Amino acid sequence: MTLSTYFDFVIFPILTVSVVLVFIRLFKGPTIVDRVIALDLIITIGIGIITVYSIQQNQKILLDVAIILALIAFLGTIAFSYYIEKQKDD
Amino acid sequence: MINIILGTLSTLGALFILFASIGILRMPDFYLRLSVTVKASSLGVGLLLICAAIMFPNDASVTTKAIAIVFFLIITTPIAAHLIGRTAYFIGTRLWKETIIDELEGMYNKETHELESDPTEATDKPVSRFDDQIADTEEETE
Amino acid sequence: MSGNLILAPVFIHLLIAIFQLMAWRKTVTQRILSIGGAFIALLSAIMLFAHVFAQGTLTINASNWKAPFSIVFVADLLATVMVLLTSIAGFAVSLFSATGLSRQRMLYGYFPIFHFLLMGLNGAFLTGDIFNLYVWFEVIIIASFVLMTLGGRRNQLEGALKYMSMNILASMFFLTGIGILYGMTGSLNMADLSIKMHNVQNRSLVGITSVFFILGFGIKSAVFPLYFWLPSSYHTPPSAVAATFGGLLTKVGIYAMLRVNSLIFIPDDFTKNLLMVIAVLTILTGAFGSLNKMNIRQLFSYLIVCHIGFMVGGISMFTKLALTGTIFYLIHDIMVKTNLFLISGFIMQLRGIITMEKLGGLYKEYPKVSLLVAIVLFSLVGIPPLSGFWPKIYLFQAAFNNSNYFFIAALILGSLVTLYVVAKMWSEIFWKQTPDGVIEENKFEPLPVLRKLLLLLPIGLLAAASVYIGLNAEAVVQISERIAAELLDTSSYINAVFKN
Amino acid sequence: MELLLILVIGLLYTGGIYFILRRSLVKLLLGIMLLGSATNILIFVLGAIVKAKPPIIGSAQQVLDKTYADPVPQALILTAIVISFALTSFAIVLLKRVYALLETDDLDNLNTPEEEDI
Amino acid sequence: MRSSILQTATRYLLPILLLFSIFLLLRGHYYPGGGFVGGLVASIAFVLHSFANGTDATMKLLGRKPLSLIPIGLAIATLSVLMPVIFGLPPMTGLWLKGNFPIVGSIGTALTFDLGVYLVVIGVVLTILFTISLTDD
Amino acid sequence: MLLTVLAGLIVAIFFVPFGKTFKSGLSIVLTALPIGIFSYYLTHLPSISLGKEIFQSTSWVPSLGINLDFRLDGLSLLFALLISGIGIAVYFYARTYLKGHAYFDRFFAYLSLFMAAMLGMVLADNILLLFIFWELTSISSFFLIGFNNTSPDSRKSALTALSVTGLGGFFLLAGLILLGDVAGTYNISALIHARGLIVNHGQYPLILTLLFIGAFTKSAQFPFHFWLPGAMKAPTPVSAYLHSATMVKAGIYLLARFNPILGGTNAWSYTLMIVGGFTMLYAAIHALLRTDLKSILAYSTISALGILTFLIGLGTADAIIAASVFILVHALYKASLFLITGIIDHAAHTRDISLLSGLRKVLLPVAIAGFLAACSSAGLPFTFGFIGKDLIYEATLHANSSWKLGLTTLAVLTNICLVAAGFMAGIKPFTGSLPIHYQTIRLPYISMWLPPLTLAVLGVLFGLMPDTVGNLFAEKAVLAMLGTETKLNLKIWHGFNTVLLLSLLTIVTGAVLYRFNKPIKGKTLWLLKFKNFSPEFIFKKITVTVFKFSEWYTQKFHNGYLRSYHLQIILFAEALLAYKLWLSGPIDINFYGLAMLSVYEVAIAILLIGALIIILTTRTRLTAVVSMSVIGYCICLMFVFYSAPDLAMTQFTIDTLTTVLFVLVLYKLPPFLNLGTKKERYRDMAIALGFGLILCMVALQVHHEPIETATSDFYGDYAYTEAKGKNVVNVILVDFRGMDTLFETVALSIAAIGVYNLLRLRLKPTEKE
Amino acid sequence: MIKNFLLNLLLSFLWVALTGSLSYNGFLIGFILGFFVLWIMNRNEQDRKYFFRVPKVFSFAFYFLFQMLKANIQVAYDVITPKYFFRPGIVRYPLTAQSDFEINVLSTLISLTPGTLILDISEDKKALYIHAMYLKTPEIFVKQLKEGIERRLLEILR
Ligand code: NA
Ligand code: NA
Repeated sequence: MTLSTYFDFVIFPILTVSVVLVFIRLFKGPTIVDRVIALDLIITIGIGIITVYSIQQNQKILLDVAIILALIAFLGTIAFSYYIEKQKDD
Repeated sequence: MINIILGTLSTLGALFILFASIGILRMPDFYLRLSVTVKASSLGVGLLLICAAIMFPNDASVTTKAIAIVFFLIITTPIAAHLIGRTAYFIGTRLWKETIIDELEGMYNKETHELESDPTEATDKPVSRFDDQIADTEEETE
Repeated sequence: MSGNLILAPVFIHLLIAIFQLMAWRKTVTQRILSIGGAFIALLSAIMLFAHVFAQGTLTINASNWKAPFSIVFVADLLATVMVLLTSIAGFAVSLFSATGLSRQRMLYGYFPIFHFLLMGLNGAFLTGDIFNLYVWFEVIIIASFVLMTLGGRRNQLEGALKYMSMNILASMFFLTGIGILYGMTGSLNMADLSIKMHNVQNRSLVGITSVFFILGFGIKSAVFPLYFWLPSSYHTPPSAVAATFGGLLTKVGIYAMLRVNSLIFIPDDFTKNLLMVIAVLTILTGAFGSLNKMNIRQLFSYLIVCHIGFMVGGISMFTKLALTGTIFYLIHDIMVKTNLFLISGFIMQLRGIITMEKLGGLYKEYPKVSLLVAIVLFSLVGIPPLSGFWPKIYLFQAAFNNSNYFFIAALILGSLVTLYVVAKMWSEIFWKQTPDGVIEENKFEPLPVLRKLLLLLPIGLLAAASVYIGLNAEAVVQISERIAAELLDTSSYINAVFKN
Repeated sequence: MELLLILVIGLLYTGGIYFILRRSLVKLLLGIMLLGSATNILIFVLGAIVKAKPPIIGSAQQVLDKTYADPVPQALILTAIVISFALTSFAIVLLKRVYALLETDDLDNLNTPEEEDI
Repeated sequence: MRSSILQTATRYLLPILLLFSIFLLLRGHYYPGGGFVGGLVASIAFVLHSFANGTDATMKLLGRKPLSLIPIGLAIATLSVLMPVIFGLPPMTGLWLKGNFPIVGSIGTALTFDLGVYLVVIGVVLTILFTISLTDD
Repeated sequence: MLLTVLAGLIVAIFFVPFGKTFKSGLSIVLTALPIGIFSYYLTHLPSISLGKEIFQSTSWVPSLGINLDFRLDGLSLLFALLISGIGIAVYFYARTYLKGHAYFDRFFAYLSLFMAAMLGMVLADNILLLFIFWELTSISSFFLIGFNNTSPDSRKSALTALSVTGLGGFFLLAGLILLGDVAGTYNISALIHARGLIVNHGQYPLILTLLFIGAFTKSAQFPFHFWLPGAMKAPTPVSAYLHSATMVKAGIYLLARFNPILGGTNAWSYTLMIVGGFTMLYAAIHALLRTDLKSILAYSTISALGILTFLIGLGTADAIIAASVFILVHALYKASLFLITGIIDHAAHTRDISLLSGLRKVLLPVAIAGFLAACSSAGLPFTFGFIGKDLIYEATLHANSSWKLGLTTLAVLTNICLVAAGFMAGIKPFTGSLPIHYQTIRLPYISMWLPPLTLAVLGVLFGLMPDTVGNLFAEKAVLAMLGTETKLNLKIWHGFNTVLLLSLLTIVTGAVLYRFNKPIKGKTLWLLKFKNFSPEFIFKKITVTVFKFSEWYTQKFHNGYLRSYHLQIILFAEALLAYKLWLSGPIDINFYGLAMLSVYEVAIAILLIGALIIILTTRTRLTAVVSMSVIGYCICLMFVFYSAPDLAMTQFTIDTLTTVLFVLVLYKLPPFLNLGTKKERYRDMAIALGFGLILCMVALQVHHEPIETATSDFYGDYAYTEAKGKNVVNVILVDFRGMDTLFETVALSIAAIGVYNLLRLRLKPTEKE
Repeated sequence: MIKNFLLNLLLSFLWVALTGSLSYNGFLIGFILGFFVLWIMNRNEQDRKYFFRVPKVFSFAFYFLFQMLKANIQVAYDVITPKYFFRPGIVRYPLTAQSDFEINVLSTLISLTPGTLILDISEDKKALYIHAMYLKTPEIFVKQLKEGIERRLLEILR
């Protein structure tokens, strides 16, 4: 079987499952920080998905998006922690 | 041949990501979830990127992009983890009941968020982290 | 190279605004720039109008690609007239705000945003591309949000919030409509669309699309079940701003309705009836709303709604007579409504209040001002031979021809209520003596003479305009009829766009 | 696939509308944002969607061959996204101010009579 | 929220992000990127800096009010739109220098226009965010 | 003619800058205006009376068929002379009456404006032109009624008068336009020729109704009469001029003018006879029950107008002759009576006839004038009034209608009352003994008592030479009204006949009635019992209800609740779209066109929907924000899958920034509230779902349409070859559709400045604007 | 000074990497841009020399990767097996490293190795607070780190 089909039937399902798992955490919480890291992880997995997708589709251009994700995603987390601490003050 | 390498590498990467997600779901407390997710995921993604680099062998840009992504992930993820972890601790997110030691307890200066290095200097009372999560309770207001 | 003349009214304002932004917090510079620039823009608008009136529709393909593929700007008679009116009103308002507006507001960039707004209006009138029209609408509404909140007083913010959320809804409908149009025809150029829409097999889908546009533009032009944002907000901002809004913003909606209905969706019976019902209800709503209002700006707001009804009614009939009436009314309305809010501003300057109970005695103290105001008020009512009278004749005629008796009744009612409230206003604000203790209440020193004159100049300018429109109605009638003809037979527009 | 997307769009619209019918300022804001995204995706779907063929002319070609994704909706959406960012940011701050002035999240309390102003 | 780790990291993240933003800006005409994304990334760089070292420090770093970037950006964009008018062409017509350049491809009004957009976006985003974080009421 | 019309306007405008200068004795110059006009028309009298007609036309708004067409025929001449002639008297009178008044200049400005308008109206040969002047008379009357602007009830009655006449005006306009529409011309002369067409047209009844409403409101016919007594708040000269002699006759003029166009049908004559007949009696009786001089005169005026309407309705040659003469008669005596009242008011500071008596001792010339006017109004022999009354009785007796007797009795009764009323107004104040406190009264300037005296004397003189008068003034007026040549021969003496008997009966009974009808306040009070049936009261009631309703209506819709606005908008949208979809029938989906569905897409969709659910259900803002970003990232991934890297990048960065933005202000934002009942929530959810569903269906329909790629193909072809860019999206953004981008950046900038202002600008409370 | 120069070189390499165009003028542009970027943000610390450390860098890299892989597998195993083997805790770790740069790299690496996570660093930068998953006693844990990563790292950096 070709690599593409392998990706379709093995890799992507695995990644999908993991996304869903993380999403459950996002849903459950319980604390807001849990949700934040869940979000962070979702983005990271997103990077993975994009990578695999660009390999499968032979579209290296899509990697550019992955770069931006990798470079910027953590700003969200920082922002949230900033907020949560500030909120603790007031 | 190359396909096999790609297959294995990608499978490994995907699995590591999967472990990370199982981890974030299963781990008993926030800090454990955090530390699991950070590396497993970045390792997994790293492996996948290596696949990419191999996939486009005669294209320098892809390789460099892959390297760049990994590099960025390696720089940024720990920082994010550190900040959110410290915040979590600060707002009093509970540790797992079987946690054996917490040397950070009481080291924070409540007003200035300043963190002492020497236990003897820690004048402050422990940050009450056992009153339920402030961050959320404030949110829960109806 | 006369093509580039089309974009002059847009870019002049853009450049003014940029310079003013560079001269941030230098209010004197900004005022000079504003007045001077507005004047230049007015000149360019006049030139453009003269050119188009003489030699017919002008077009220019921005970025120089052939017709349907680049954003084309089309200066047909309707567009140019709108631009001309905008420029006149804009010039008047810029004069008024240069003297009438608080320095604080100027310090925080009132002028650049005001000119961005004018730019947006001109752009909206001139563009021949539906998505570009959307962009212009966004420029307009964002600018208006900012102007409306400028100063951040309580009810300003409250008004702005309502204004904003409903206008965003309008944009949503509009954008969705555009998306559907593109999905159907793969085109965004209005002239191109008017050709391609004929080939669309699924007519019902065309009808559905038209609904989105009706909704979008309906909210913009504050028609019956969609008008709420207007009376919730128009009384809150400073008069100079309110003047721009009251005079021009809702008219953009009307303009867009005219444009889209004439080019893209030729109104079918459903649309016509729908619009007619909307028009009648709008008139009633506006009339009822204005009856009890004591705050003159709220009163004006409802009058705007009421008179929008007149125009929508005209559109709904979509005959030459009706459209002529609508266009004429549009022209008249822009001049008068702008002026009304300027007047309210002037009263504000004199007395510091604009609620009728607390006002009075102006007839005694300012006879000449009273006369000026009287002229404006009566042209609003349509007392012959002032400007408001003529379009009504056309609307009546059209309504009789289509035997829309409800619309006639609504017209009469609307006019009567307008007459009544205006007369009431007159007797309350001008005839009545100032109620005791009010002058003491507001601590506003009497205006220095020069300042008063500068404030009155724009009012006089606009009043003169509406008197001229009234006395030389023939000219305006000719223009309106030509526009109506062009709206009914779009071939000249399309040919101009495709240069054949 | 389009069907799935259309379903998503419908749900986004639903959520947005539901939120703008609430009485809470923040919900109003979220509702507006949801509606914005819904509209963007709608436009995206209405121009045909193509997988993994970004409208970028390959290093070899001179022209974009027809199998590639339609670039026009992308450009439109890009514009729309940026504009709605402008709107959102302004809206957020407006909300902040309103809340600071009125100390209420209840949209039903937004009716200060003219006289009480300032 | 002061974290020395974050501060140190920012020292090398800031230049990387800025460089990356310029990269996006310049290649926009050939590959994904362009004025908008470039500008957004650049402003994110400064936002990050402000998170680490406080907004005042970032303002110091910038040396000027972000608001003042807006007219400059607008001016550049507008000029590159109006440039063709001088040559009797309609506005927004693309004018190009002869020859090809690395990364950028060819240099022309489209590029300067994108540069204008880039600056405007930076100015806008930073004005919004910094004004918020500097005012507390 | 145009000049004579413009003269008034010019003078009026002339007052704006130079008003002050006329406050002095210079004001005598003003009288030149009416005198000039009067003499101008006098010169035309001979030629016109010989049947000549003068036309004058100046083009104004040809496209609308509105031109400054003027036509001087018998009718317009009669009115023109009345207007200018009585104008002279009033000008003279008012100069003294208002000496030293603060608004002296404004008064004369309004007066001149009115005169001009009135002249224009009677001379107009174009119905829309006529309407224009008609409205101007209403306006100037508004200003004149409210002339004592500081008194609340004079303001109030000015408002009432304007509302009523304004209402009529708009109906009239509608009617005239419809008429013009039907006949294809606005020119009166042309309309007369189109009579047949018009009268038989389906719209005729509508036209008639609209015109009648206009005429009745203006001429104070029942039930619109009540504004006229209120209008007596105006200075006396105004009452004399507008509200008895001229303006109120505008309606009559209209009817007279249109008699040859619309008249002669049953609808026409019955309506007019019924309305006029009722009005004349009703008002006459009312006149008797008043004690205030002015209201007596007001009601007798209404009654007189009723008579005129009645006569025009009657429509026989006699009737028309009677009408044309009576117009003149009434103008003369009523004007002078009003002016006299003014003098009395000035002198005795009251108008209550129960208090006034014996003034002849101090105001002899006035008394004479009053006596003569009263006689004329009573129709004593050798007065012009006598002729008038005779003609009326002639008309009723020889009416070719079955119930002529009834009509005659009606006329007689009315006249009896009017006789009494005339005596009360003209004689009562002067007879009897002079109370002490009136001893000191001195005779006013001649300029005040001469005008009434002159008018009264004319009233007698005309009576002595009725034939000449008739031929000069009335005959051609009759021609104009009737459309057919009719010979008048007015004689003082017809010999003994029923008419004479009736006249004598009228006079005697009237005298007796006057004798025993003691003017007591009590009667006015007694009248109040019936006020709940008076049209005035009903009108007030209606007004109040309308106001209440409008208040309720406005509150109902515009209730201040943003969500209810949204609700109404959305419901409206759903209604329209649902209806359209229902029309368009079932939707078919072409599954072939669909892209392959793969697992990651499903994953993203699930993720997105899940996040949406979280947002909708969560109680915490922060969770909502987190989920919002999840949605954002999902959309970003979709863009990646569906080959839109540029979009993906922008979406992602903007999403991150939005999150940051939220985070920066979120703790300054309110926490989530769950206000509103469960019921509301379910309802809204239903509505929202409906909307989502509708949009899905629309999307499906559109998706089913074939795709047009002309535009994108063009861009694809020229992006590199011409625009030197390979990223087509970007090329579109910076070249093909660069204008969008430019102005979108402007939008961004505006938003930024707005944010800056919102957070920084704090106005001082003292800031006005 | 020299450090700026190196950072600048790094940037220009990064540029080449990003653009993927290994060419002179590509490098040149990168260098100029990098210089520009650095010039935007004026920072001054004293610089160090660092030429003879390349081999150590490589050995360290391999050591680290090995550690990482090992720990990852350990964690993964623990995650998927129902029972938890770990004994977590937060440990205070006194720093030998001084400069911000050292501390930063160190903390990054510690965070990257599974089972350990930097929670915070004390105000005076004398101590890290580390959350560890597999803790026999704090002392042992600290010792391992000191012997392991920190020593090797400092060898490179100093
Ligand atoms: Na782009
Ligand atoms: Na781009």
